[in-house]
Amino acid sequence: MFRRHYDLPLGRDGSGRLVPWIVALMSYLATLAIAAALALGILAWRWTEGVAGAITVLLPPAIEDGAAVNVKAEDARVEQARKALGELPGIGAVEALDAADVARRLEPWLGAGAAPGDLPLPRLLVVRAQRGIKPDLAAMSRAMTEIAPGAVVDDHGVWRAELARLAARVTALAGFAVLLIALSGSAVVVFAVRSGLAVHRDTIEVLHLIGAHDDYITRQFRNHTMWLSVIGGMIGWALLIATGAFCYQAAESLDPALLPRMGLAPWQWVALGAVPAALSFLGMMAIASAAAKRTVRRALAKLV
Amino acid sequence: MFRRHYDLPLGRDGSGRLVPWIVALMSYLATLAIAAALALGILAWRWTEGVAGAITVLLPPAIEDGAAVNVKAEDARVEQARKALGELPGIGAVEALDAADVARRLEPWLGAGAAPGDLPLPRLLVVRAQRGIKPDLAAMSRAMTEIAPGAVVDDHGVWRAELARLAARVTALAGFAVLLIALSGSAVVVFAVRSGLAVHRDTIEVLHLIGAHDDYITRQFRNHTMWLSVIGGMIGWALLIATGAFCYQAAESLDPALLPRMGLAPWQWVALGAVPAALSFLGMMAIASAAAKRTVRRALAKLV
Amino acid sequence: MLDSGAFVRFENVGFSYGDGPEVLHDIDFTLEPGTFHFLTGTSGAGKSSLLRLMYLAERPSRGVIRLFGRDTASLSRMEAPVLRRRIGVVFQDFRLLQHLSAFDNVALPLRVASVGETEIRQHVGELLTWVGLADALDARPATLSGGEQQRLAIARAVVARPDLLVADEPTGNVDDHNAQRMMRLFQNAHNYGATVVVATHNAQLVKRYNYPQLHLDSGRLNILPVALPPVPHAGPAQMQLPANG
Amino acid sequence: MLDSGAFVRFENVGFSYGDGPEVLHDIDFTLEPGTFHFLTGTSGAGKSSLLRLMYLAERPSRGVIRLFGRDTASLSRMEAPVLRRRIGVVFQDFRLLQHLSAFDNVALPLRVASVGETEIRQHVGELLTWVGLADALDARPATLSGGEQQRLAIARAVVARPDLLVADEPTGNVDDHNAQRMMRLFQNAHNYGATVVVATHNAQLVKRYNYPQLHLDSGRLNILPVALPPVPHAGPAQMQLPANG
Ligand SMILES: Nc1ncnc2c1ncn2[C@@H]1O[C@H](COP(=O)(O)OP(=O)(O)OP(=O)(O)O)[C@@H](O)[C@H]1O
Ligand SMILES: Nc1ncnc2c1ncn2[C@@H]1O[C@H](COP(=O)(O)OP(=O)(O)OP(=O)(O)O)[C@@H](O)[C@H]1O
Ligand SMILES: [Mg+2]
Ligand SMILES: [Mg+2]
Repeated sequence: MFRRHYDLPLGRDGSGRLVPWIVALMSYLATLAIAAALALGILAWRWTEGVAGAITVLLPPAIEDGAAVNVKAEDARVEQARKALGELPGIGAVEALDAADVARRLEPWLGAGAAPGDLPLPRLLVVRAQRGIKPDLAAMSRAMTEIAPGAVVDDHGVWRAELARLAARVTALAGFAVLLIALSGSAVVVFAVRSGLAVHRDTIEVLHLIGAHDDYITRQFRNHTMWLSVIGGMIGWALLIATGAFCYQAAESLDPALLPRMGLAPWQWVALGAVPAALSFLGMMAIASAAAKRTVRRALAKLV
Repeated sequence: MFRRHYDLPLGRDGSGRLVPWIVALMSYLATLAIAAALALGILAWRWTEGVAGAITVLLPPAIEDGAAVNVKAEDARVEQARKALGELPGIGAVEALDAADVARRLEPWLGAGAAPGDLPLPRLLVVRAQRGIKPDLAAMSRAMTEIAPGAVVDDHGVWRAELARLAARVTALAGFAVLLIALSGSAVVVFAVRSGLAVHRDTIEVLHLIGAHDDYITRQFRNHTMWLSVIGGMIGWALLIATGAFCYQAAESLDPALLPRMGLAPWQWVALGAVPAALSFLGMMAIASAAAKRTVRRALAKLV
Repeated sequence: MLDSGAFVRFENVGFSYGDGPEVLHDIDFTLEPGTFHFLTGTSGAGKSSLLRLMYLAERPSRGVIRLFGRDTASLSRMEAPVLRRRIGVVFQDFRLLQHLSAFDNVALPLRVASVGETEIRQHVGELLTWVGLADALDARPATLSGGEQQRLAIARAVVARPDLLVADEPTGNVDDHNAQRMMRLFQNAHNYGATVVVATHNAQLVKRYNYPQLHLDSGRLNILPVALPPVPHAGPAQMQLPANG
Repeated sequence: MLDSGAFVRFENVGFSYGDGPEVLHDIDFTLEPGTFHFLTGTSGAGKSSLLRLMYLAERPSRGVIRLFGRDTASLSRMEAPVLRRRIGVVFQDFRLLQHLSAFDNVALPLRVASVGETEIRQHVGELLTWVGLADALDARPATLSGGEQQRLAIARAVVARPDLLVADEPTGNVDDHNAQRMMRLFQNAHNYGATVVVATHNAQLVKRYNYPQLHLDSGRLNILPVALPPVPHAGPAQMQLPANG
């Protein structure tokens, strides 16, 4: 498909030097944008999933006369609740937070000094539903009230809806950015190819007058442009691998407690980069070759 | 400075058509990156500021026999604490959260059903230090313990440090992205200008042989390239204004409860866009004109 | 058809570039196959324009041009290249491809016509030797002297043995000796049957070779028959004066 | 200095393009101010190369070239353009700027030398009328015929009244009548004092005008003095044969 012998001065002119770099940059940016959109989507999905799957059960503190907390009684109630929950259908893991856990969770609100025992705090159980099953909240609520009057069962319905909305918005925004970058990237590639080929109008005319078919001329330009795009793609890949390694490192070094984790294995990270990269390289190549074809056809159409 | 009359075929060739678009796209992307970095920086700063400036005072619940909460006694203690705090030096506003407020703040952890009165919750006072003054935590702690034994005064030191680290990391990452885009953008502009000008080597040689000084030739190319960059800048501005309007709308429509607010007035938003825009346009113009100058000088250096 | 045998037939052709003034008026002539003509006229008379019409680089504004018995107005985009391959052209400004070697420039018409590489190598080599460029096979046109470039352009025009050979001022940059060599190339083409048209300012040349002339005078064509008995090896071109010429 | 009055002095000059073979060998001659020479030689002999050295487009590989009494090897980047403005050049391939009108092309040397626009307008207009392009002031070179382009190139070379006028095959694309007109332009420049060198293949022209010839034979220079008494209005060029010529 690639003629060994070009009649056209491709590869020795400005366009030859410019196109690979533009393709590299554009496919790089497009890949980053697609990857970012994907990552955000995954993140948002995991986030809502994480919250949605978890049901919180709150047992009020067991307070004896005065203000002292009966820790033993509380521990017993928590154990009882855990067993009861485990027997209900559709329930997966049940995690009981001890008083210290609860205090830590409330720390941002109550201050670091709030040690367990100082304050009467409720005890929490985090219940994970089995995958795909919607557990019976009413039954859970009934079982809990039996064990501890005033117990509260909450599936974070409000939060879940809010987060779903947020996730949708963020993904739409990222998608818009991808579209924008893809569009402007295509425009730049088209311009680069066209202005590069404009230099060859004389050559095109000579070939035309010598009796070359339109296809003969168009093919050479298109093949050459494809070739330049492939080179550009390679440069883009090199850039991407460097960026990916950097981002992975940076993400790893961030405090895991503060950001929701992606929880992706390294090979999943690679896929997250490879799929958009392949997409954008193919896209840029298609665009470049279409631009080359169109430019030459237009130049030819002006000739008799 | 801009000669009315160019001896060079600028503006009629490929480079003339390409450079403005590349400058537009590159300065657009650079602006977005700088603006994003700035916005993240502001956000992180406001966030840490918001937490850092605030001191939380936590009064333990006033519990009468049994488990009933004496709301009146609590209210009185809160009022007393508020007064005592107001008299301490360096203290700005003191905000007392009523029981309902506290419950709402704890909602994500305790579940939506936890209405005030059901549970013995501590009462919170949020104290803002006067700007630039570090209040005496020990004095506050002493004053509070007098009013309510078991009161806790917390300035969120742990959180503050964590957030400062996070903010620094995120800003560094954004800065790196800015650098990356600026670098690749410059590279593309340099390539575009150079490959555009390569077409004019013959013209440069004729001018040279006719006796034009190097400056005479260089100036024309540089001025013309600057002009192309200005056009590119305008296109970039148009894109930016459209994007800014979209982002502002999108940000406004997001639920304010979920995301930390930037809290910027519209004119501040404009400044947030205008400063990076001006920076990146000036940068791209400088790069383009330097590229033009360098290219022509190199072409000239090859001539005797 | 009246002129089925005619190789080149212009019927009442007028031509103008774009919206500009008409540079050729009422051109009406026929060239029979195997004839040899000079095309003369002062600078700006329209010689190159007439040749451009002949080698299908332009379309007439009015009138009909027939080549090899075909009306050129009715050619499809697939047919025109096939016709063009039967025409060899020496452009006034050479139009060599600067990025190709001398060899590849001359080989171009053969490559376009899908001739095999072995044949190309032999044929092109021979021809370049004949035009005195045997040492410059690999040279880029920019590294050749003006006359060498002109000879290269001529070699490219004749290499595919065209049926119609059109040369625009082919000896402007070569000395008398080389001009005669080049003329011998054209006569050679003529001998194997090509129809040849050579536009030239060189009165010397016209006088020496004494072929019939197509003479342009500010866009109008007069046909001047041969003045003296023709030189032996190139019989007089057969003229067919149009009825309304 | 021996040759302080000499306008153009080549001392044992050798020249090769890049790493290529030497195309000019041991060139040694002097042109006195106000002389008129033809430069002859077969195609590829090195005429254009010699002229390129003369108008400072190339540097000699060895030897010394003096122009207007200055050693060209010692010119700074600021001085060279000033010297170049005293040289008018007609390039063999014209080298017109395709994006400029005929008028602007001719005005270029004046603009480069910062001549006022009113003076430019008058001067350029007159000159274009003389070369027969009065109607083509606004035409782009691409829309001119070959001969018209050549005349435009000549106009650009003479417009700034150069002290040294160098023309490379300036009549290859024009007919005899126009060639004589162009020669009159060169003679005109000669009359107001310019030193003129015209490279040509046109034996006719050389014979008719009978100026002394610099003759190149495969890169070696012979100086042929005038054969017949010179034409009245152009006194014989003063030749100074170098001792080791
Ligand atoms: N591309 C063009 N666009 C507009 N006008 C043109 C174009 N080419 C030529 N002309 C004009 O058409 C006229 C005829 O030009 P043409 O090139 O046919 O002359 P010619 O006989 O070949 O002259 P020469 O001997 O100088 O080459 C001229 O006046 C010229 O200015
Ligand atoms: N730029 C170049 N690079 C390398 N070699 C060159 C270059 N220009 C010319 N030559 C070679 O130098 C030799 C002399 O060329 P030059 O152009 O001086 O000849 P010329 O006498 O002007 O011929 P013509 O009459 O055909 O124009 C030729 O053999 C040519 O191939
Ligand atoms: Mg012509
Ligand atoms: Mg020459």
